[in-house]
Amino acid sequence: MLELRGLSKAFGGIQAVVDFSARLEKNRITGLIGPNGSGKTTLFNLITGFIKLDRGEVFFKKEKIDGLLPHEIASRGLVRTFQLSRVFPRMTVLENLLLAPQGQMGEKLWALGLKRERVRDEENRNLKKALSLIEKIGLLPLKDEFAENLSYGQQKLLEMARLFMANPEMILLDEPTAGINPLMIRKIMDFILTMREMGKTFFIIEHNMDVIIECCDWVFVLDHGEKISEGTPEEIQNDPRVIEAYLGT
Amino acid sequence: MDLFLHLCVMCLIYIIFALSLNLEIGYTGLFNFGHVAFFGIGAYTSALLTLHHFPFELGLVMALTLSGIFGFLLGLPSLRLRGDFFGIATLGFGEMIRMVFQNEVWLTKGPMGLPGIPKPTLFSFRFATLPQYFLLTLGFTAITFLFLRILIRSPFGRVLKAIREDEIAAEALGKNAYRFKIKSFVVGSIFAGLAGALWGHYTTFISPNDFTLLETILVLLIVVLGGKGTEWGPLLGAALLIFFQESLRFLRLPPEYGRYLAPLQQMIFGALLIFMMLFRPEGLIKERGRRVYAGTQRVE
Amino acid sequence: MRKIIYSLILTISCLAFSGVYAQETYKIGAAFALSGSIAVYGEGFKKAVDLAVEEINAAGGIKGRKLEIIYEDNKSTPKDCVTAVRKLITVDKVPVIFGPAASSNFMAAAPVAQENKVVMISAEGAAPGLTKAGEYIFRVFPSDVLQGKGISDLCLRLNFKEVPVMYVNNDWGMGLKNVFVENFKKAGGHIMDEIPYDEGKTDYRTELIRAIKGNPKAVVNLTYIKEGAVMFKQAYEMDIKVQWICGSAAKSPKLIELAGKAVEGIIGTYPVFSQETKEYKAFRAAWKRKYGDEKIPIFAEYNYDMVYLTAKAIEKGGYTSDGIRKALIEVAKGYRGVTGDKTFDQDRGVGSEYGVWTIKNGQIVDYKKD
Amino acid sequence: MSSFFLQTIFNGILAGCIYALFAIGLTLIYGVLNFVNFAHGELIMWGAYFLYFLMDRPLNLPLSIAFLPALCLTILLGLGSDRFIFKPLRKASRLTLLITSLGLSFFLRNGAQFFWGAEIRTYGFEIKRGMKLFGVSITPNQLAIIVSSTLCMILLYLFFYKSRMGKSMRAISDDLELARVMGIPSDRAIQFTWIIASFLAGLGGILLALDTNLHPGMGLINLVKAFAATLLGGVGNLWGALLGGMIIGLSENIAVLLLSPGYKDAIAFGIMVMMLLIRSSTIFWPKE
Repeated sequence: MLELRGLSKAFGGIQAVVDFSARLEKNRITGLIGPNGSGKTTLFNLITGFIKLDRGEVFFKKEKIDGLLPHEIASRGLVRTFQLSRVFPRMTVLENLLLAPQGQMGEKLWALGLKRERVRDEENRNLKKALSLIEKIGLLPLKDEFAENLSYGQQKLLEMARLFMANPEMILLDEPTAGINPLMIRKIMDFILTMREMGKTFFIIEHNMDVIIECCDWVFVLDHGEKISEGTPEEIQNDPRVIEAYLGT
Repeated sequence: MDLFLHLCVMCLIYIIFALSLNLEIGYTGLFNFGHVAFFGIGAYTSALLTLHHFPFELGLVMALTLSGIFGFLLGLPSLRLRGDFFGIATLGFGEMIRMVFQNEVWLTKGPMGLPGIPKPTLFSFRFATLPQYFLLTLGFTAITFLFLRILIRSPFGRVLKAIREDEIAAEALGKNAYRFKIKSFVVGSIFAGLAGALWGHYTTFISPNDFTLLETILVLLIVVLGGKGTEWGPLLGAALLIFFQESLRFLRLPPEYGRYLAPLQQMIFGALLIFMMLFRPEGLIKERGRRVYAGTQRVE
Repeated sequence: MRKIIYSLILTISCLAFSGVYAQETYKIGAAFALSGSIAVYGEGFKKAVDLAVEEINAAGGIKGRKLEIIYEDNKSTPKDCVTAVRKLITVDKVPVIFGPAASSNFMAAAPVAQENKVVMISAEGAAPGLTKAGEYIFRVFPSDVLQGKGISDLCLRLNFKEVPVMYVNNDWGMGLKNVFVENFKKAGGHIMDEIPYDEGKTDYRTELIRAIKGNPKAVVNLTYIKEGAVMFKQAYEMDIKVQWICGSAAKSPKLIELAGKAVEGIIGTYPVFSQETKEYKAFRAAWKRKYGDEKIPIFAEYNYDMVYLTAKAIEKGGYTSDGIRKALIEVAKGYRGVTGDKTFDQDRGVGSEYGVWTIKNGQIVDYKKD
Repeated sequence: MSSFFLQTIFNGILAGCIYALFAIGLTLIYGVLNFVNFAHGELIMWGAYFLYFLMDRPLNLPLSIAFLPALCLTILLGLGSDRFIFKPLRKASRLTLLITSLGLSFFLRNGAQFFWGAEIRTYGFEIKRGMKLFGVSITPNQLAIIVSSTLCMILLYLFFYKSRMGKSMRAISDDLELARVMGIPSDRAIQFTWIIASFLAGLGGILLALDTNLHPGMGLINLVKAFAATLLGGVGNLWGALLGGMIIGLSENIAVLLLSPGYKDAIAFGIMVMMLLIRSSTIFWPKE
């Protein structure tokens, strides 16, 4: 699904990511762990085009995507989230969801005038889907509230629902469970697992080992920008190099 | 009555002007401080063409087209800038356009201005008297309002709002923020050009002095005061400010104090801008989530 | 902050109520620049108008009714001129308006007056096409067509065949420059350079350097008071020694006040009228009585004449705009005002002689070739 | 011809010195507080008018006595605008601050017009012929500009490189990344920033007005030049601002000789817009 070949990035002499290569298989959940500042988020930024690569190549569905702009990568079906929740604060919950579907006819200026019927039909379809999704995550009474009025956990949940709406083939999640209560974590994990059932592929940065153990099929470990280990969650847990990296030198 | 109609016409023109700026500031988050440039381009284009005996319809269409083209050309490089630098770049652009009006004498007659701009004739109906012109601007204001409203309520407008809220997150959802910003900027410029053209044909005289920073501040204040990112805010703002400005005339000040009046009024504008930012940054009308969506009722 | 705004608003409203309401008067509108970039001039115009009105009213008014001027600030911008004139026409319903000073402002407002069939008169607009808007628009000030030729003649008379020309980059400066250049070239003169400069700047040194680049003997500088003061001062500091030739707009005691000895010896043209006539002497005496000095501001005389002409026209033609329009032409025929003969030509303008002024020992005097 | 050229260059340097004073203040505010202060130009103008106020009737103070109080008043104005306007907005977005400072600029400019009118004013010193030096005429005022701006630079150098406060301010200003990590700087550092920026603005304004004239519009036009200089030198970079000021001053003076003088002010605007566009690649995407 996603293949990374020798990704490297340095910021002013400091190597953030060094020669990272990996293959991520379709319909699997792959974890990415490592101590703070080990370059996990930078790696995500490199894959999704938010930061330019120094060296290396990225292939998504056998297509070379490095050098493309973030929105081009996203519209090819590789969508990411951010460490802190990034809902659109002054848009309603419903609007946040309606934004997500890719390639909407109604986002084209000319179509607004010429293809009004199609735009309306498409909008109604999306609306139906969004409403049922909102109901599923229990935010129906809040559907016309601005997203900024939601609790942090609800915002995270909304973000997940938005991903669901966007319906990409592969999702990169940057710490989806950071800073929220266990009940919410459970909901979000269910979300991830349901979507995997639907054939989605995941790449997840996560600190919560419980989440990693329960969800992930495969885990990469990053330290100082280098991949120091990979394997199943069980293997990783017992890898001395990983333990060393976490406990410090 | 005539004065009232005159003020209404002015007000309507400013409403079109403010609505177009609201699309940029209120919905797309583009802080354009050189919006007056497009107002000027529209005014000059239409005025020059009709002065050379081209029909008003052509003048108007060309005014809109040229404003749009200039919007595109300026937007192309400057929309890559971050918000505040974009503001400064547009401010510079606004002043530079004014200097072009002032110095390219062969085209614009420079500081002499263009007198005798003909009253518009639309489909062989001449809008010569004040009430007729009032109806004309009212019509155009309604068209602008409805057009922008459709735009804002469409999925297109939704993306604009998302870009205003969080450009990076919008990119991550596959929206080409840059391209949407350019589109918004061009549409905004076109309607500013419309306001300018209407303005030129109304006063029948334009000169570079009509397109200074003061106009930008006034229209910015209209949007901020009324409530940016709301459909009715610019209307309220324009009505309040234009009528406030002119009501000062009725205070019957002794003329000796005239010298103090204009600066005072502008001080009030400045203070109002600060005041709004400090105490009610959302404006008089607050932006609210829209409840009713096309077909919401039908979905069940 | 809020308190300040409130107190300011309070002040305004207090001022408002102190305005006096007179009744049963002949009202005349005046859309003058009481604020904005040319407010410096507006004040002087107003003084002259007030003087004339006071005299007329003291002499019993017009057919027993007093004259009243309604001043409306035009803020020196075309936009506000239009609004001011509209307000005068529709709210105060005046049949005659004293128009804005700057030509561009006047020309913005003139179509409104014409359209509403209200007479509008300019006492200082110099642009050639000023009265084109229609038969309701008059001027009691000579067109720059005459002055441009006057400056050209002056240059040639002083044997300056090659000069650069500097001008304020606005409607007045450019209009005058065009007429001057046209006349000067026709008469065989050579324009070395044309240097427009912006109004209201504080540093014109580089423009000055450019003007004297070809070592001219004289420089024609079509400037206002403010800009002239700055420029001549900086020229003096830089030790630029050329003969400065100006137009009429710089001829003011204010220029000397601002620039001191830097303006010694500059010369300029101005529409001349004899200061020896009994009309002028009477005017000067009246000015001194009312304002206590003899510092008569620029163009005051024209404003003064304008009021008298209008009063006469109201008396003869009645208090309607058409009456005034027709009567104006009749009463002006052969009328000798402070500024000389005021007979209107077919473009509703007046003619004039041009004289030459200079500054000697800090005084504006007539230039005599020595 | 060559003396014309020398004179032009001299005028350019003179203008450059003053632009540099403005630009350093502007860039300092930007560096420490992270917003573009539109009202900076008005500090320049008010500085000059404060001196006028003290030297005019009824106070009639001589220049030597009025000079320092005028600067103090300018500093008070700067501190006041921070305390009452910008401090409550410390956490607001850059654009909110931009609009606010635009409003403040408008308020202050018209405030000056309210009190002193729109006309040009002078301090009323007697006009002197400049002295000749290599065919270049220099007036005592111009000499004062060069001397005091050089002096200012030296003092600034000492402050920023020798004192602890200065060093930390420079660190914040130079390195926006660091500033973000450190969060909002301490109130004391902010106040110091305003003091220095207003001082430089007031001084520059007074020097400019001594050399030329006072006018309520003098703030805005010089602000544009300061912007251009700031961008030319790199935002937040103090010595870049100095260099940028010089370049702007020189280029616009030389350009008048070559191009249409009507576009003199357009040059600073042009440089400003061009710099923005060239640097756009680095200015873009700095968040994340």
